[in-house]
Amino acid sequence: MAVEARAENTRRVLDVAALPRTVFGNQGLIWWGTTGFMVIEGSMFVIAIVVYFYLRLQVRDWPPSLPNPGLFYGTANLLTVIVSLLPAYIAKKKAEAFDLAGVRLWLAILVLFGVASVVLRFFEYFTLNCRWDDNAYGSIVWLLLGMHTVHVATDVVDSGVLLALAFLGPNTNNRFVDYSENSLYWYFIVAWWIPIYLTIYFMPRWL
Amino acid sequence: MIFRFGGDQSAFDPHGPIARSIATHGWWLLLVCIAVYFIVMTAFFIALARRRRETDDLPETSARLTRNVGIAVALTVLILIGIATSSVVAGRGLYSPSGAGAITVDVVGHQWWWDFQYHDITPSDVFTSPNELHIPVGVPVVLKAMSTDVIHSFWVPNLMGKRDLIPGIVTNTWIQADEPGVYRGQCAEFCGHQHAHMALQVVAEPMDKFQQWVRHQREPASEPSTDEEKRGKDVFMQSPCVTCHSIRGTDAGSHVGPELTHVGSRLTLAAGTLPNARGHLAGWIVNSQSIKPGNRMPPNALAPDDLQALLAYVRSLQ
Amino acid sequence: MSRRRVFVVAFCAVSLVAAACEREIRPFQTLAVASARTQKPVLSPLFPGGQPLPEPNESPFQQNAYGTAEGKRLFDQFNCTGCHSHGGGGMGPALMDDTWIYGSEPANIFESIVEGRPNGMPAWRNKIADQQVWQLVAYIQSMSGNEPIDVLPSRSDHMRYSTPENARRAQTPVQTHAP
Amino acid sequence: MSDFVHPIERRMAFTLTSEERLRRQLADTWYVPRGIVGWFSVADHKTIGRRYIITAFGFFIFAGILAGLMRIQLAVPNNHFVGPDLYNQIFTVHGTMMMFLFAVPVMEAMGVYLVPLMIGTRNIAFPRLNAFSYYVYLFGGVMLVATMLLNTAPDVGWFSYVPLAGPDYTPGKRADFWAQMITFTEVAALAVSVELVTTIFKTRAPGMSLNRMPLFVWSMLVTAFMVIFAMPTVVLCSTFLLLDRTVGTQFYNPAEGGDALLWQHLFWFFGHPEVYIIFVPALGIVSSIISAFTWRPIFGYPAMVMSLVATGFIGFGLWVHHMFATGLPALGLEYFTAASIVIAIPTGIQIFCWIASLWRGRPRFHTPLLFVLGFFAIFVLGGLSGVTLASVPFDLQVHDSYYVVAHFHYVLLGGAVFPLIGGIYFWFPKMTGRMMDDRLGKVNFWLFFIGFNVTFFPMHILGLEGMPRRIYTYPDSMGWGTLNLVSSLGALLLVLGGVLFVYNVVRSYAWGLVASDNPWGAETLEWATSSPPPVYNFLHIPVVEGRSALWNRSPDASVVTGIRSDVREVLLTDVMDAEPVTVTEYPEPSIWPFLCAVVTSAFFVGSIFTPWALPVAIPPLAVTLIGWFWPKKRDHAREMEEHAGDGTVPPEGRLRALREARA
Repeated sequence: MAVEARAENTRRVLDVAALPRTVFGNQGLIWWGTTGFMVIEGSMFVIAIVVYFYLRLQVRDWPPSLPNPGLFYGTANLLTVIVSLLPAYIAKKKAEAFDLAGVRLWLAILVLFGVASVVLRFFEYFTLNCRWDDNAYGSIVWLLLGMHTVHVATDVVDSGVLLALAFLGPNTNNRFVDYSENSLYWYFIVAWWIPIYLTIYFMPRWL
Repeated sequence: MIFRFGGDQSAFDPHGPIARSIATHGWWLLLVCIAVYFIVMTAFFIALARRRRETDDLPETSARLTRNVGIAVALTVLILIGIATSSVVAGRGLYSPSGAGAITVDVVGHQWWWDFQYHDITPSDVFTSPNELHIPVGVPVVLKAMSTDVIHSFWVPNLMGKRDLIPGIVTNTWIQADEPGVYRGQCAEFCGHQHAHMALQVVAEPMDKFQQWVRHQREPASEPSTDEEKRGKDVFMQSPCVTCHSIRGTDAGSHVGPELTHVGSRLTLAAGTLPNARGHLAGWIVNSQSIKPGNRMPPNALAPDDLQALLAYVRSLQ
Repeated sequence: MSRRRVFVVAFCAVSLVAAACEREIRPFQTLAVASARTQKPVLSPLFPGGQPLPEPNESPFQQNAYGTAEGKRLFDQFNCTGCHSHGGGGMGPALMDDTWIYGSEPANIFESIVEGRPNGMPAWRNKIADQQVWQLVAYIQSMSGNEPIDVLPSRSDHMRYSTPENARRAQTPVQTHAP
Repeated sequence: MSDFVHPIERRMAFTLTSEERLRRQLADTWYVPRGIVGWFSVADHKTIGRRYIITAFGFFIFAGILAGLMRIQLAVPNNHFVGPDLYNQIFTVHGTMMMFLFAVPVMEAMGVYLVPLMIGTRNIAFPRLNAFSYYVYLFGGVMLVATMLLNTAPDVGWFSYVPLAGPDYTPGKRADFWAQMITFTEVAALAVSVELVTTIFKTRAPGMSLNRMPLFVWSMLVTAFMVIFAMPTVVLCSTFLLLDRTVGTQFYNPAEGGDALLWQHLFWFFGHPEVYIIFVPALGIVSSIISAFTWRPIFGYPAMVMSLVATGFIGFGLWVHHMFATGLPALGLEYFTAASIVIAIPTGIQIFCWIASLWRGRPRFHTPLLFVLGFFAIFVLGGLSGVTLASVPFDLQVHDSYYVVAHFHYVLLGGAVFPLIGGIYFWFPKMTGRMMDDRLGKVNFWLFFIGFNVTFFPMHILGLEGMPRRIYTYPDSMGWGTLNLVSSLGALLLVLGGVLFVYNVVRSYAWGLVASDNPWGAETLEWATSSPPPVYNFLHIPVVEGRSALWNRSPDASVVTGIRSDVREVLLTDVMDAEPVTVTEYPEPSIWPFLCAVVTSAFFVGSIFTPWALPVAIPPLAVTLIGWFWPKKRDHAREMEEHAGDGTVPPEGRLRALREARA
């Protein structure tokens, strides 16, 4: 219209219409939320492990008057989750390539690994050879394992829901960001299992 | 004057080497801080009240301000370094006595009373003195701090700072009084219902009097002399008293509550709650819960004559 | 309808308050006045006849966390553990199981403590104040889980001797006959 | 980024009709839902922030009443007003509520309300999480109030030392409620911190690079990071406590390898940063007010920012100065003395910079500035008494005495609450569109200022006279009676001040003078929009040209276009320079976060009574979470036509399009 054409009614603008609506990694918000909670939970793990060593300093022999935890299920679990990094990685790549079929396939495989890990974890509790109320050692060991179990279980459920979404749709662009960040959280869980595994199963043998 | 820092528990009324070095250091701290406070406040009020000039927004003004702030920060740092150093200096010798301790006493915290256990090589000479710590004047006394239930904190402001009594942990500290006297202390870590009524007396005496006291404490309880006292002893032995309290030299040997072997000679009752007088003792025995609600001693409704007899006996335990 | 809802809400609130009060009150001197009954210093070893059974509702310590905890402390300090261990039993009968020889009512337990029982249980008359007896009664009931879950004690700051009271399965008392 | 697209700078015509159309469209896109369900679905940072602030002040009043009861009890020796059992509950709930349910939440609430406005965005990041955190916080606080009324309130002090707080010495459920209250408030605080960090890092208006961020936003950023690193510790140690009390774990049992000091280490590793978590946002408020009432930017911006960050770091290095009396090795103690003294330096720098700002500026003495000046007079004294406490020998005498009580009321009330009240007077026009009464405000200030000093200054002397804290009464012979009476009378003035404040708020809200957009002529972006701000905050997202967004704004300043107004689109910029990176979409209001909070709270309370609460809670929790994150069908349809519009690739054949883009 004529009115709009008049120069004095125009002003400088910064037009962002052309910016991409879908970005992966730390350019988007999901990454920041996920990372924020990974930092929080990470510092909880750090403190819990520090407490483990603090309690170890309180007594002469370790574990105090209890047998060492059995290695089998913990190690099996370690191997499982390490292998599961592969499907997680591929699922992430497929998501970033908007490859729905690939996401469905590898997310499903990831969920399977996750379930396997939870099942192995269930047996781990029986091979700890201690009760949470035996002594402080038992308490902190059960706490470490319990905290990590909660994380594994949560992310397995989470991945399961995402898998359902991948099949039910709608698979908007931003849904693929969720698929990709889901793998990021799984990396975090796997990465933390290594120090916790070493603490729970080898500190009693080494300290 | 409101700033007298008076009272029995003033940290600025020291009677021992530790408290004295802390008090000196403390005065310096306070003076420095008050000085700093007034300097900062002066600058602050000048900044508010000064007449505004046209030159205020010139860059050189900002430059001058930057310089002044820099100087202020530098001074702050210097003062803080001074404080840190003086604190470390004052802190020396706080933790262990210069010489060897004359004696060692276990300080045991209970809800809500103190037990001071005097050790000796001959087991029969070991004795305890509830709520009353006797020390010889002018010599350091080593204290082993421990607790049987919750965390308490041993604090006699005239003589020394705090030391927590923590269950499962035994720490050593020391105490010393320079002149004879009775110094009041109080539990300084919240320990439950009667934290407010958990006081103690430190009785500092010349060495010979102290030795005399120790010898007396080691003796078993005196036998009741009068009939009333004898009856009182029977009352004690056949009432709930005997289930918790011990009197050395009698059948009463339970250590649930404070030992009563020489209770008659003590200054206070119930951890500094009451002066040690017959009337207070009666009230305490009959219904201690009205005096110190929540303490561990149950009410004991005794027949009047039994109570009188019991009082006579307990008072006789000098 | 709405009035009904109001009523329900009010009822819940009241019961909540009641439960909380019963559990949390610290009845320091409730028994101070009434504590004379079993406590007469008896100067001759002869007892004049039996005592009337105290009413269980006299005790402010049933379903009361404070009383139960005090009872637990006294159970140690009065060396009940010497015979009953920590409820597992030894010279004396077990207290964490479901068998009760002399009755499981608070009044029965009170009497067992005050009057003593054959085969070794001493009479604590005049040795333990009523207030403390009632606290012991409350704890003894909790040993077999016969107190509300939120009143049962948890672990003590001692060496662990058995599963804490609040982790035990509640036993329904069974009255057996005196041996 | 390889496929990084730059925004286009050009000129564009605006007419009143187009502006009006935009305004209407934004208004119904960013609508705040109505009705009861709507009330619980709101996800707007202003509404939630306002509720947060009001709730926090509610708890402030409740805890203040408890403080009044304490002052009545202590006014005279051997008082029988309340017994030890009730008194212990009162001072525990007072401390707990002030620290966990008032101070920290109210500061984060100010952030929730102000940060998005100050950095020029439409809402806080993760708005649903924001709503969730509010309800969790609310329920946690209500739970603590309920325990107080049910005689089940914690009675072990606000730092609940074990073993006193352990299963053996606090029977019943009192300490369990304390431990769970911690979990409630920390979950809320952690969620808000993640939102704030993300909001500040990713959604700043174009041009607001980090070195142009307002100091208040800096202080909220530092606070959020401190929360993220400090609070996990207290969540963990209060969980240990709860487990010890309920399922018989042995963390704090020395007889079974546990340790009583473990609690103190963990608690104070959180507890000392906690003080700065409360105090750092107040510094931001002080800076905002000073710059607004001197009409000058704060002197030494870089130094101020550095000091804030330094405080955030050093704050984690001095927790042991709460444990000097425990008999830890002397060498370690001296290190912590040094650390505790070092933290005085950044604080000093800020004080001096503020004084310089006041010196250079032209102060206008309205109520907000008065409260800031009061902050100076009180906080400097509190800081100095803090320096004395850092010295081990002196601390051994005054630790856990009324000297400490005086100290932390000087730093927390003086250092945080005075600026906060000033901040309320300052931002009230922005939040409500009406000015607060300045004359009443001045009376209010003097009542607070005099009342505060009369109440708390004598406590220094009482402490030096050996009065320990947390005693429910004291014998006449100690000679503490006079000063305690004085202190209690001062508390009366504080109460009057509080009543006057509430009256002023209510009265001004109803009949106060209508406020313009920028009544104080302040510098930050929140004053660029109307008072109160529209639900969408800004009609056009502004482009920031300087550190003082409004004062350095050129007449022909640029604004952002190309953000859709028919869906909740928000511009994301990059962390350092706030260059536009992408446009993302915020979720609609939803009832699910509220339901999720209800389930979570039920679980927290239930777990106090039985561990079975966990398995019982998982299914409903999962349901609410899935409901929370479940996408809406219309997203897909919208995206189809959206991509028909703009230049980005359509949903199908993405791979092909991407390959072409790469080639």
